[in-house]
Amino acid sequence: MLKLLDGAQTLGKGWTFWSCFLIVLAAALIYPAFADSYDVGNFSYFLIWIFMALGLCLMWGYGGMLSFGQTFFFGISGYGYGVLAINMGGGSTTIAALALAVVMAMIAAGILGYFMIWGGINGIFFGIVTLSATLVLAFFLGQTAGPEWHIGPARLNGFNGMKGMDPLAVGDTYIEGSALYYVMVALIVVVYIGLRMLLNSRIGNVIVAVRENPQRAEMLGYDVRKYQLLTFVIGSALAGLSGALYTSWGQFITPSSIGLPAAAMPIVWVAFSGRSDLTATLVGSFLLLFAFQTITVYSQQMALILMGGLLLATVMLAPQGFVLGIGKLVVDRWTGHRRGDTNAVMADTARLQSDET
Amino acid sequence: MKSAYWLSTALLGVMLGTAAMVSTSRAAEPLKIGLLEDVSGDLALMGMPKLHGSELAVEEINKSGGILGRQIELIHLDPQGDNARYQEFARRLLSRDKVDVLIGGITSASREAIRPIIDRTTTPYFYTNQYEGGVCDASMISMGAIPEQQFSTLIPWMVEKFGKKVYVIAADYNFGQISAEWNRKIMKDLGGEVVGEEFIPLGISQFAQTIQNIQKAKPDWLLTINVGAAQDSFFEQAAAANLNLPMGSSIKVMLGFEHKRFKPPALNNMHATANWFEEIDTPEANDFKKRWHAKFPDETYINDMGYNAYNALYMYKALVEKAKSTKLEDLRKVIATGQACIDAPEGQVCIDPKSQHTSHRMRLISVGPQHQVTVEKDYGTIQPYWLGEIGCDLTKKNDKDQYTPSHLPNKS
Amino acid sequence: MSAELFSLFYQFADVFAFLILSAAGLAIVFGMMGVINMAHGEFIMCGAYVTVGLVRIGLPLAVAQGLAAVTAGLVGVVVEFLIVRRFYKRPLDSLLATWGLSLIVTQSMLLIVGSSITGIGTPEGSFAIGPYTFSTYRLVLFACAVAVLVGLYIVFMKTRFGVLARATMQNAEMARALGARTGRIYAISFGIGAGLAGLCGALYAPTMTLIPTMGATFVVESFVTVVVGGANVLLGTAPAAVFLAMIRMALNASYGQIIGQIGMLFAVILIIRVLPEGLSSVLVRRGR
Amino acid sequence: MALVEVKGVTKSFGGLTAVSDVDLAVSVGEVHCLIGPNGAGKSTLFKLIVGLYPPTKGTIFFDSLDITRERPSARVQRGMSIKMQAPSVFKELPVRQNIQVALQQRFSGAERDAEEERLLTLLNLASESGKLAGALSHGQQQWLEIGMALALQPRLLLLDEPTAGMSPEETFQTGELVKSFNAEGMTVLAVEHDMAFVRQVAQRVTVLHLGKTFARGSLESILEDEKVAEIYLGRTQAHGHGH
Repeated sequence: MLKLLDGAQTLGKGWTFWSCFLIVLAAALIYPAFADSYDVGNFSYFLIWIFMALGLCLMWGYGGMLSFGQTFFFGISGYGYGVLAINMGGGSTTIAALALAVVMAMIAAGILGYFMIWGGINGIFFGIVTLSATLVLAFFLGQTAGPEWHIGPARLNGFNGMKGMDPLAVGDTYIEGSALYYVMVALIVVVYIGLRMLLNSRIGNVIVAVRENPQRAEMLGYDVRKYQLLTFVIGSALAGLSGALYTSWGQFITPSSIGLPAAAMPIVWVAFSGRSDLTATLVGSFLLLFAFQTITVYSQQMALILMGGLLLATVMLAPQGFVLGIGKLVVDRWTGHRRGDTNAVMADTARLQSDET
Repeated sequence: MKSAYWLSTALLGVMLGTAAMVSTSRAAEPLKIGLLEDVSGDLALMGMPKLHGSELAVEEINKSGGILGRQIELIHLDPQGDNARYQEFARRLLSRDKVDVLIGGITSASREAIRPIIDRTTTPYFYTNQYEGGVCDASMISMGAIPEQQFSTLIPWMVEKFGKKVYVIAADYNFGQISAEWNRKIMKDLGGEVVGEEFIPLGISQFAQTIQNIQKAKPDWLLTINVGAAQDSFFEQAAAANLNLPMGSSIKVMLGFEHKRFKPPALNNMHATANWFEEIDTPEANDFKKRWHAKFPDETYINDMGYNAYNALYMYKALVEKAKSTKLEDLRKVIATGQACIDAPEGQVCIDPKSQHTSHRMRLISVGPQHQVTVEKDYGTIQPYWLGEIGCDLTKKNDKDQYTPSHLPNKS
Repeated sequence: MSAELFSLFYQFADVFAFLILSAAGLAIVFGMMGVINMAHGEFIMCGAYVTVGLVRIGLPLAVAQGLAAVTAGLVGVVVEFLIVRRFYKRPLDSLLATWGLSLIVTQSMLLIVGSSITGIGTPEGSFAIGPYTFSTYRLVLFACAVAVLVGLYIVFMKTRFGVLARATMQNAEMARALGARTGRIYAISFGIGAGLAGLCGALYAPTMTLIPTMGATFVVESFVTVVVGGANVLLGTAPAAVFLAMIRMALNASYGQIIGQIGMLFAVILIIRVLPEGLSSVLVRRGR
Repeated sequence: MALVEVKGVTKSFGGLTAVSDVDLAVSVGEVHCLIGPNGAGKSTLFKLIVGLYPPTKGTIFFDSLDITRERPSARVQRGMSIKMQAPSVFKELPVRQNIQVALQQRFSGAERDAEEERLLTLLNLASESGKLAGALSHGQQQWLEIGMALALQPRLLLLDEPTAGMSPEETFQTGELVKSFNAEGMTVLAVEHDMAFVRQVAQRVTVLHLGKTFARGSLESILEDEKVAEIYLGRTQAHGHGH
């Protein structure tokens, strides 16, 4: 068990890392006691997007598959949650709606992934097919404004977006405010730990091996396609989780959450953070979402310019990602200080190399 | 005994004094106006005048002593055309900045994105665009023109002047779909014929096929409710292909100032009904335009959204001053009297108690070959009647829904 | 009947010209260097804005368009030198970098030039066949698209630069060993790509609304065409444009623009599924 | 009994026929070498056997089962394992992890750890285990790849030029290694140019020329064949290898 938490695939090991982890977690848990309710809600909102970022990190950084269409699964699950929540009635059934919506995203990922991976699509073409899929979905949903587009009482409602679904609830109590925040924190912890364990398991070993050299992996007796599909489905399920949570959070979703600018966002988060490490993606995406909102509030017209500059600076100065770059520095220092477990340093630097797909 | 008396009077005095101080400091505290307008991204073209209109009104109101003696503070956030960010920022304005009123939203989608959030608070919300109509929601006051003010005037006039056959080019989203629905309904009542309807996805910029479809269908005139910079390319391309048909619209000229952006004669023969367009030539309007251009000399055109945004603040001022309160329920009591009116540059504008939409003075304008704008007909003030007729009555119940000719309230 | 036939041809030519003109620049940059230029749309915008600016100061339209394409090309060379140069071996980073550049340029234009500028109007000229009237300028666009293809053929097949460029494309190291200055070849190729994008903007400037984000309307179509075509400009992009234009035209005519758009994207997904390397992989193999 | 059997296999790429109607049978327990000049189709034949290419015509049997349509991974699961011609390792993963990915197919837990150490020692890579595989020398990468192939404990080991880029001493060691596996019962099929190596390990030899089977038999009988000497051995001598 513990071995899976601290393996070759993930940065951050041992006592120091996990104490930091626990401190951050503890701070996150007592945060609502000190912050005003708006900030707590706002933090839950940021956390919604982290799942999609982690999923993309798994697919792109570890699996070597750059999907440009994570919003496809975000949208399927987001709309799925809406349709299910409206049709099944509110209350505790919303939790079932959430689970089913994620399952829908997984099924969609299974079908699209089978189609692409068994067809031998890779590299940039993988990105283009996923992007096309998400654009088709956005176009389709955009033209469902007419009253004939409904599933049960749920109107898809075109570009204006679908609304009227309940937020997540237990019985008659809506999960909102601090409760929602704690649910989000718990989910993040579960997903993060789960992905860490997956990546450091045998399966994770194979996932990175497939990224490095699919042919060699095949020659070691692994059916590469199955591992790629698995990675794709898990990554997409996480995008789906973000989608369903988003719909439940705002009780609203529109096709623009699926279209082109939205589709590019997760790539920015993950690229900025450092695609080859989960922790970096987690931390970086959160910081970026936070920073970008702050920039947009205080310097509106400059926001997009700053974001463009940030992207440019990332690839020119720290191609492996800013957060990861800093993390690497810290790790080097630390291990350097303590005589240096060369193996660990080597292994870490290994994964920090910019790896192209 | 005596000392106790003195003590208690002194205490009372202190308490009264503090209370007075609190109330004066409350009065000095500015009223907060939350504004959500796109000034970057695809809709910046139309969003910028909206921000300017609000800024102008705030400056004027503050100069003349504020609202109920309180200065007003404008907190503007730019959601950059992103619905998720609209929601994010609406929450921020409502629960962190605790604004007294929320104004803004550009597309219907952005309005629908923030309406559920506003509905859970007791903050009033002003939507300042002309739109497809039908929102029946007690928290929302609509300042723009709606179909019964625009289509019910424009379409009969077009039919009478040019003929009974119309071809519709509409943006493929709710605004276009619902507007087309209105057109169908009105054309049917008039005994006209819709010879073609084409819904165009947002972002499409090439129209050769559309132009030929139109020529095949041989309409007498075109209803153009295409939206966005890309789709506006239709006019240039239709002119180049010498399509040469009369056109009518509810959004062209006064909103997107296409006649200023395109080289003549692309917009020749365009007709629209509007409560505002910059070419209105009345003393009130001219005075307003002068003030606007003095503050924003680079403004290409004062569009109708910007104008409505300006009016929204004066309407809010009027409501608060009549109600002597900023609370939504008190403002709605004023609205319920039917006396919530302001003297706007177009003429008098009043809020209809049943639907909380505004009456407007509507004029039908046409665009000539040199893109000069002429007023063809003045309809006087038109009330927003449709929502009331189909059963929306916000003085009795809050539906929080949006109705269309094919989605009517359940009769109970 | 002949009117209908001509109408079909006209529609096809129109879509074809749009696809070729918007995709040619992107295809060269992608095919030659494996760089995915997300700022492609901004080069298009650059061409359009420069054209309008030059026409305003009194130059004839055609001259303005030519100068605009050259300007975009020069800007392209500068961008290559400052940014793109570092990313030849890292296609994904090139995507992110050029995308960052695209955001900066679009928003800066909005701040500097404003949200929209007045158009210059399509050159006069229309003709009628049967019940239809057509804009002559659209046929000029088609002619330009064909001319671009012919020009590329000549440049890449018949000139010394073309030989070196193709050698570099196939094996940069070998070309370098044989004395080709690959750095300069890349810069020139990127410049040609940017110049073609500028040409596209210049040609479409009279027919469109000019806003800083106008490049976005071209980008999806151009990417799709390049991807379907594969890495070879001449053997890939052109047939891909023919193919997609037929699909788009047929669906547009029968079912409207929405189905046209969705259908085209579907076709792309299917083609990539069958030919993961794009059309040119088949055509090039045949040709060998 | 033949462990792997290739019957009438042809592979064409467009107009080029790389392998034409080849028959080959490798018996259980033998070390079989495939030789022939460059372009003879040796590597193509290997790729056909492991399934990287589908044959244009013909059938491939493993353990008397028709595996012609099976995926490479399924064939590996049946008990074959290959070292490719160009070193094919996970360059950006550490050496140890390279071995682990291979080992986890057959072993787990403490057994895996023990096997891992044994292999690293056997391959002389113990001191390099933390290095990136891509940072190893060419010869070391070859060894690492052989190690990964061995970690699968295959019944049939396919070696495509296992000693390319190795010093004579390393070549000799590799040969001894192969012989020791063979002694433990592993069947080996190798493509090799280095005649010293062939001489050291081969029990039977097949000569491919221009995509066709040209000759087969014991090394001695092949060496006596004048036609073989003409097409092949002459050239190798010219390259300074062999005898």
